[in-house]
Amino acid sequence: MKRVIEVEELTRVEGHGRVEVVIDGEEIKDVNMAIFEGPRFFEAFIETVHYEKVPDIMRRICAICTASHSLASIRAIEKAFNVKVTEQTSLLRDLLIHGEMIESHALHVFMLALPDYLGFPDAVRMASKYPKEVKAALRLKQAGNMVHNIVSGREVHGMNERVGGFSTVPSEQDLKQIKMVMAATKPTAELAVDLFAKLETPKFAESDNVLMALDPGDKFGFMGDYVLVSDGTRHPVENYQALTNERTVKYSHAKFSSYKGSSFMVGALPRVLLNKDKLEGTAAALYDEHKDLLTQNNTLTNNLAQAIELVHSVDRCIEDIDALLSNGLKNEGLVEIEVKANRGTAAVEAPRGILYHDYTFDGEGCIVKCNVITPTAQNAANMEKDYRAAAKRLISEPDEKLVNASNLSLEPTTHAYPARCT
Amino acid sequence: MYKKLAKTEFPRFFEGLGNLGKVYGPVNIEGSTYEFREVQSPEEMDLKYTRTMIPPKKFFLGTKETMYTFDEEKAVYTPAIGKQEKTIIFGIHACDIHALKLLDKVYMDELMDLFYTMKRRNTILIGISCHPDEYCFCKSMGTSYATDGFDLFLHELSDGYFVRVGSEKGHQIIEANKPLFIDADEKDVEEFKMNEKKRLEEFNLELNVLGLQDMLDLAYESPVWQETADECFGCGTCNLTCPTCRCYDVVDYVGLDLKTGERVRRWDSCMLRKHGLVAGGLNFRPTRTERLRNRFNCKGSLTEGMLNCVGCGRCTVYCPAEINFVEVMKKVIGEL
Amino acid sequence: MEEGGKAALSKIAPKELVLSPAKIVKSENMTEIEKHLELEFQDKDYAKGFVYKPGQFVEVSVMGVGEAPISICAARKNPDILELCVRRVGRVTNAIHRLKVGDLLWIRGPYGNGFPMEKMEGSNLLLVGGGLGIAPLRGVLQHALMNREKYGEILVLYGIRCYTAMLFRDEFLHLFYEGDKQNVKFYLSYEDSSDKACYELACERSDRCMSGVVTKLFQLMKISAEDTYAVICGPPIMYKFVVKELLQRNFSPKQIYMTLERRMKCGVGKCGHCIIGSGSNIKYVCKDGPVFTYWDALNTKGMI
Amino acid sequence: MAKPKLGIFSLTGCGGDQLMILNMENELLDLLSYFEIKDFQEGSSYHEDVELDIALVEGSVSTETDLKRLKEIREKSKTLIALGDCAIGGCVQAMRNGQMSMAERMKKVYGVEEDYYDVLEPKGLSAHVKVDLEIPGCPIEKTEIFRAITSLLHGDLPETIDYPVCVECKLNGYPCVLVEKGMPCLGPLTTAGCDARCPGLGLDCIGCRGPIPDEANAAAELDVLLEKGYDEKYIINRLRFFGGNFEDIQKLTKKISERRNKTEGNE
Ligand SMILES: Cc1cc2nc3c(=O)[nH]c(=O)nc-3n(C[C@H](O)[C@H](O)[C@H](O)COP(=O)(O)OP(=O)(O)OC[C@H]3O[C@@H](n4cnc5c(N)ncnc54)[C@H](O)[C@@H]3O)c2cc1C
Ligand code: SF4
Ligand code: SF4
Ligand code: SF4
Repeated sequence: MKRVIEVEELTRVEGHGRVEVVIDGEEIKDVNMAIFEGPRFFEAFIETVHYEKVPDIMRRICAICTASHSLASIRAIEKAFNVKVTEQTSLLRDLLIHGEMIESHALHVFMLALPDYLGFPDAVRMASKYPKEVKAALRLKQAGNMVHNIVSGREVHGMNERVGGFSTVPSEQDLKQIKMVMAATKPTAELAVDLFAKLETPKFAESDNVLMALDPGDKFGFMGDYVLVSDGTRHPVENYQALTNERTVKYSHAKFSSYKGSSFMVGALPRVLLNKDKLEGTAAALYDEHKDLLTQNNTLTNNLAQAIELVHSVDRCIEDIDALLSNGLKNEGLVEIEVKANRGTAAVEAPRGILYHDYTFDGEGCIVKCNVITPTAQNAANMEKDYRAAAKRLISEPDEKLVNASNLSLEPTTHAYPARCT
Repeated sequence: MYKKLAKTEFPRFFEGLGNLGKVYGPVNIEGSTYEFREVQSPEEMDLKYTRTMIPPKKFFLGTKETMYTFDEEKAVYTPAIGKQEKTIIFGIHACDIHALKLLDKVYMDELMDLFYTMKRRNTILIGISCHPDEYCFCKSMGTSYATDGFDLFLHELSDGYFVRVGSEKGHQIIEANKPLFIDADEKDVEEFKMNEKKRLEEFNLELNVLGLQDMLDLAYESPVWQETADECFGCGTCNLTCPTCRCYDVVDYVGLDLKTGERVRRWDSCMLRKHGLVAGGLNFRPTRTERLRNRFNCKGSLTEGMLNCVGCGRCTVYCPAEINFVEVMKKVIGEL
Repeated sequence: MEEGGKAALSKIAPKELVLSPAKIVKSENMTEIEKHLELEFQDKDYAKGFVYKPGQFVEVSVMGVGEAPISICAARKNPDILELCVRRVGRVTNAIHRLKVGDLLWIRGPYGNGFPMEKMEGSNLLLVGGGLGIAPLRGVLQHALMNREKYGEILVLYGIRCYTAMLFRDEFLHLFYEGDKQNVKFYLSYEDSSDKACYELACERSDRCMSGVVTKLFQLMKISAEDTYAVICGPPIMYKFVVKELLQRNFSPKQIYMTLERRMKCGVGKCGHCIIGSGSNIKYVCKDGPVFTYWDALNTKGMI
Repeated sequence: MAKPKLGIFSLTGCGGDQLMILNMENELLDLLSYFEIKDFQEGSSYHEDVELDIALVEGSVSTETDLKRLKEIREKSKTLIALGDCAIGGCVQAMRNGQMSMAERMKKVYGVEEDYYDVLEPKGLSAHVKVDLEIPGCPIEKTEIFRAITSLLHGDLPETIDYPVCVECKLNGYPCVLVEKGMPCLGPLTTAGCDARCPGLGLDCIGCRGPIPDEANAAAELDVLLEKGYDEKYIINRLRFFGGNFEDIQKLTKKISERRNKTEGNE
C-alpha cells in the first residue's frame, strides 16, 4: 500500500516549505523537502550595483539573519578591496552578530521549537499556560533586538554597519543600557538550556551527520576565515564551492548542497561540537554539564546547542561592550577605500549556520559576479535525510501517537533547523 | 535703553542666564546646519552662525506635539500642558524675531492658541547681530533690523556688546546683573552705528517687493510655476524650514487599550499632496504646480500688514532641488 | 496639573477653542449616507454662550478618531440643542455614523462668518442648494421662517440625485406642498430621470419639480434681481453654473452669497489648509468665510 | 462582541514583516489577544480555513503558487492589507523588472531554463487583487503596524502617509545629507514613516519604503544627482532598488538607455 505523508506547509519557520514522504509498504520511496519560497534572484539583479550599496540589498535576503548577511557581504567586499577596519569596528560587529544570535535563537528556541514539545500550536497560545516564561522569552528576544536597533539602526535590515566601519557610533549611554538588559535577561538564556536539557529529545531522526562550522579563532564566535569539518579537515572559506557543491532540484527553489557526496549539517550543533573547547564561562560550564545530551547524530539536539549559544552570546555582548567602553568610543568615520577589479569571499555564522558571500568587482567597484550560499541550502539535503530517518522510525515503531500526528515527528525536525534563506 | 556688556563679562552674563531657565543657542551640527540646542556654556555655541536649519518657531509650535490626551472611559480630553519651563533663546537673529512677531499675531491675537501662548509667554528672546551671506535678503523685506519683539539684543563691538533693551523682562535681566553692564559711551554708539552701516552694504541679494502682490496675481497663469514644479520634489523642506510657515496637521492616535490616546499636531506643508485634499478624493491643489504657486503667493502676501517672508534664505539653502526663492520671485516680477 | 493651573488655564483659553461634550439625543438616518443628529450640550453654561448664525460651522471630535468641520444645519431655537447633518465619507464621519443615541461627541466653535442675516432683512431670499449643500441653507431658511416678517418672498431651489437622496424629506415635502402659505416657494430638481417617486412629484407639480440639474429650476421661477439675495451651497462644480444663471438675471456679484468647503484642521485660521487666492487676495476659508460673495470670488483666484 | 478573525500570510519575500510583528515584544501578546488568530505561518502551526476579517499579507507575487494563494486569501478576507514593500511594489526582487527577463534570471542563478520553476515577474498584491490598505516599509515600522491595527480595531482605517522622508528629516532636525554632503539621498522621493532613519545616522536614504505613488519626481532626482557628479547607471540602479515596478522609473530607465544607444550608435 502506498502512503504519502505530507506536511503541506511547514509552519513556525521563516519561509515556506513542504515535506513529502512517500511510503510503499515498509519501504520509503521518496522524501522531498521543498522550499517553495519564491526565488528572488539576488545574484542576478545585484550585477552592476556599486559596492557601497551591495550590503544594503543583500541583507534583504533574509530578515531573521539580516545582520549576518550584512556582515558577510561587507566582509567579502572588504576582502576584495583589502580593507582593514579598526578594533572598535570589529568589536561593534561582534556585538551585532551576538545580538542577532540572541534575537534569533530566543525566537527560535522559545517561540518556534518549544511549542512542539509542550503541545501548543504557537507561543501566543502557550502564553495562556506559561505567561511568565513566554514574557521572559520575549524580553530576551527584545534584548537581542535592542542590539540591532542601537548598533545597526533597526531590528530588521539595519543600515548603520557599512563597508569600512559604522556610519554613526552608538552612544555610551545606549551601550550601557544594552549591558544592563543583557545582565538582567541572562537567567532566561540559562532557563532555555535547562528546559531543553530536561525535555526528552526524541531519537526518531537519528542518523549520520557530517558537521561543518567556521573556525572562530581563539574564542567561540561567529566569524572566521576557515571552515572546520567533522572529518577533521580545515579549509579556507574561499574553497567554499568544493565544500558545498550546490545543485538545483526541480521540486525546490532552494539549492541542495553536498560535501564529498554526502549531506552535511551547519548550525548551532556543529558550531558547539566543533568549537566546544573555545566556550568560556557559564556557557562552557553548561556545555560540560549537558555534553552527553548533545549528540552529533541527533539533529534534534540542535535546540539545546542553540540554548548554550544564547548564554554565550549574552556574555559576549557584555564583554564586547566593556571593551568598547574602556577603549572609549570614537567617531572614526569610515575607512578610505580604494576600489580595484578583484574578488572577495567571506563567511559568517548566521544563526542557522555558515553563510557565504562571494563577489567579483570591476575596476569601478561595481559587481560583475555574485554568489551566495545560505545555510538552508546547505542543510536542505540533510533535512531530507532526517525526514527519511524519522519516517523510517514511524513505520518500524508504529507508535500510535506518532502515526496519528505525522506532523509530530516532522515538526520538531523542522524546528531543529528553521528553514529560510533561499 | 542702551547698555554695554564687556567681552570679559560675557561668560558671567551667560552663566547667569542659566538661573532664569534653560538656555538654547545656535550650535553647529554639520556643515552649514545649525540648530538651537540646549547649551551649558558659550563655547558650545557658534555666535557667528548664519541661520539655523529649523527656525525658532519649533519652540512654540512643536514639530510634533500632543495637544490633548483622551480617555474614552472617563470621557475627557485633557489639554497636554505640562510643566511650563522657562526658556531663553540666545542668539536669535533679527529676521527670526520678525517671523516670531508674525506668528505671535496669528497665534496669540485672535482666538489665542493655548499651547503656543503658554510657551511663548515663558520665553526670553536675546537677539544677536549678524552678517548676511549670499542667500540673505532680509534687507529687502524690511526685517534686517528689529526694533521690538525681543527682550535684549546684543550688537557685537570690538570689545563687547552694545545692548538694546526691548522689554521689561529685558530690563529686569539687566537689573539682576547690574554689575556686569555699563553705560554705552559715545565711542560705543559710534561703533554700533558704523557696524550697522557697514552691514547694510554687505547685502548682495535684493528682491523688489513693491507691488509684489499684484505681480504674483498677474503671474497666476505664468509658465514659471510649471517650470519650477518640474524640478521640485514637493518635499516640503521649504515650508518646514521657513520661520513664518505655520501650517499644521492634526492626527489622533489610540493606544493599546483602545480607550486612551492622544491628539497630536505636527508641522505640515502646503507643498505636500494632502494639503488640499478633502474626503472623497477631491483635491483643491492636485498638482505640484498649483501647490508651488500657492506657496509663493502665500509667502508674497501680507498677514496683518506683515509680509509672510522675512528673507532668511532657508528655503533656498535647504531645498534639495536647489530651487531659488528669489530667482523664482524675480521671474514673477519680470526681472529675470 | 494642579487645580490652580487648571483654573488659570480656563481663564486664558478662549471658549471657542474648548472641546465641549455634547450627547447625541436624536439620530436619524435620512439617506444611506446622511444622518441628522441632535446634540445636547452637557455644559449648560457653555450652551448659553454658544450663539451662532446660519452658515457657521463647528469642529466635531470623535474620541480616538479625529475631528471634522460640520455646518450647523438649523437656526438657534433651543440653546441646549445643536443640529448637524453628517455625510459618511471618511474616517471621522464614518465614526460619527457608528455612534448611537446617548453617545458623546465633542464640539468646539462656532466658527466662520455665517450668512449676513441682518443685512438680508427686508429682501427676498433665493436659496440654491445641491445635495448636502442644503444643510447649511436649512439654517437660513429656519431663521427666515422664525423671523418671517423680516424677509420677503423665499424661494428654495433644491437639487437632488433621486428621491431617496432627499434630506429632511418630511420637512421639505411639507414646504413643497404647503410653503406658499408662508410665501415660500420650494422647487425641486432630480438628476436621475428614471426615479419614479420624483417623476410623480414632477407630474403632480410640474411648476415646482423637474428632472435635471438644479439650474434647470431657474426656468420655472420668476425673480427680480432687485431686492433679492441669492444664497448658494452645493458641490464645487455647481457654483459656476448657478452664478451664471444669476448674472443673466442681473444679480450683482455682491448679491450672491455662497459657502465653500476646503480641507480644515483648526477652523480658526491657523492650520493653513483652507487657504485660497493669490496676490493680495489671500483668504482663509474658515475664518474669512466659509461664506463669501461672488464679488470675493471674482477677486480671489481659485475660489470657485 | 466577537473577536475579529485575523490571518497573517506571507508570499515571496524575506519574512521581515511578519518578523516585525513578532518583534513587537512589548505589545505582541496584548495586541494579538484582541483577535482570533486563524493563520500565522511564521509564528504558529494553528491554521483554520475560515472567512477572515483581516488578512495581513507580506511578500510579493513571484510564483504561480503565490498568485493562487493570494487569490484564495482575497476571496476569504473582508479587509486585505499589504504589509511591506514586497507586497506593494515588489521590493528589491522587482529591481530588474522590465530590464532583465525571467529567463535570464533563471539562467544566471540556477543555470536552468525558464519553465523549470513557476516564476512570475515579481509584483505587489494590487497588481493582481484589490488591496484595502498598504503599509509600506522594508521592513514595516512597528509604530505603523501598531497604529493600523489599533485603528482597525477602533473601526476605521489608519491615516496613510504620502509625504517624503525629507519631512521627517526636518521634523527631527537632521542635517540634509544631500545638501550638506552631496550624498545621493532618495529621501525626496521616498514615502516617509521611518522617521528618517538613514539620514538620522548620517546615511543617504536608499528608498526602502518605496517611491511615493504618483508623486515621486524621479526625473528631478536624476537631474540633481547628475549635477552632483553621479553617473547615470549608478543613479538608475539606485532608483530601481525599490522602484523597479514604478512606471516613472521604468520610463526614465528606458529613456536613458535609448539615449545611450543612440549616442553609441552615432559614435
Ligand atoms: C465649513 C465646512 C462645513 C462642512 N459642513 C458639513 C456638513 O454639514 N455635513 C457634512 O457631512 N460635511 C460637512 N463638511 C465636510 C466635512 O468636513 C468632511 O466631509 C469631513 O471633514 C470629512 O472628514 P473625514 O474624517 O470623515 O474624512 P477623511 O477623508 O478621513 O478626512 C480626514 C481629515 O481631513 C480633513 N478633511 C477631509 N475632508 C474635508 C472637507 N471636506 N472639509 C474640511 N476638512 C476635510 C478633516 O480634517 C478630516 O478629519 C463641511 C466642511 C467644511 C469645510
Ligand atoms: S524644498 Fe524645494 S524641492 Fe522641496 S518642496 Fe520646496 S521648492 Fe520643492
Ligand atoms: S537628507 Fe535626504 S531625506 Fe533628509 S532632507 Fe535631505 S534629501 Fe530629504
Ligand atoms: S531613510 Fe529611506 S532607506 Fe532609510 S529607512 Fe527610511 S525610507 Fe528606508
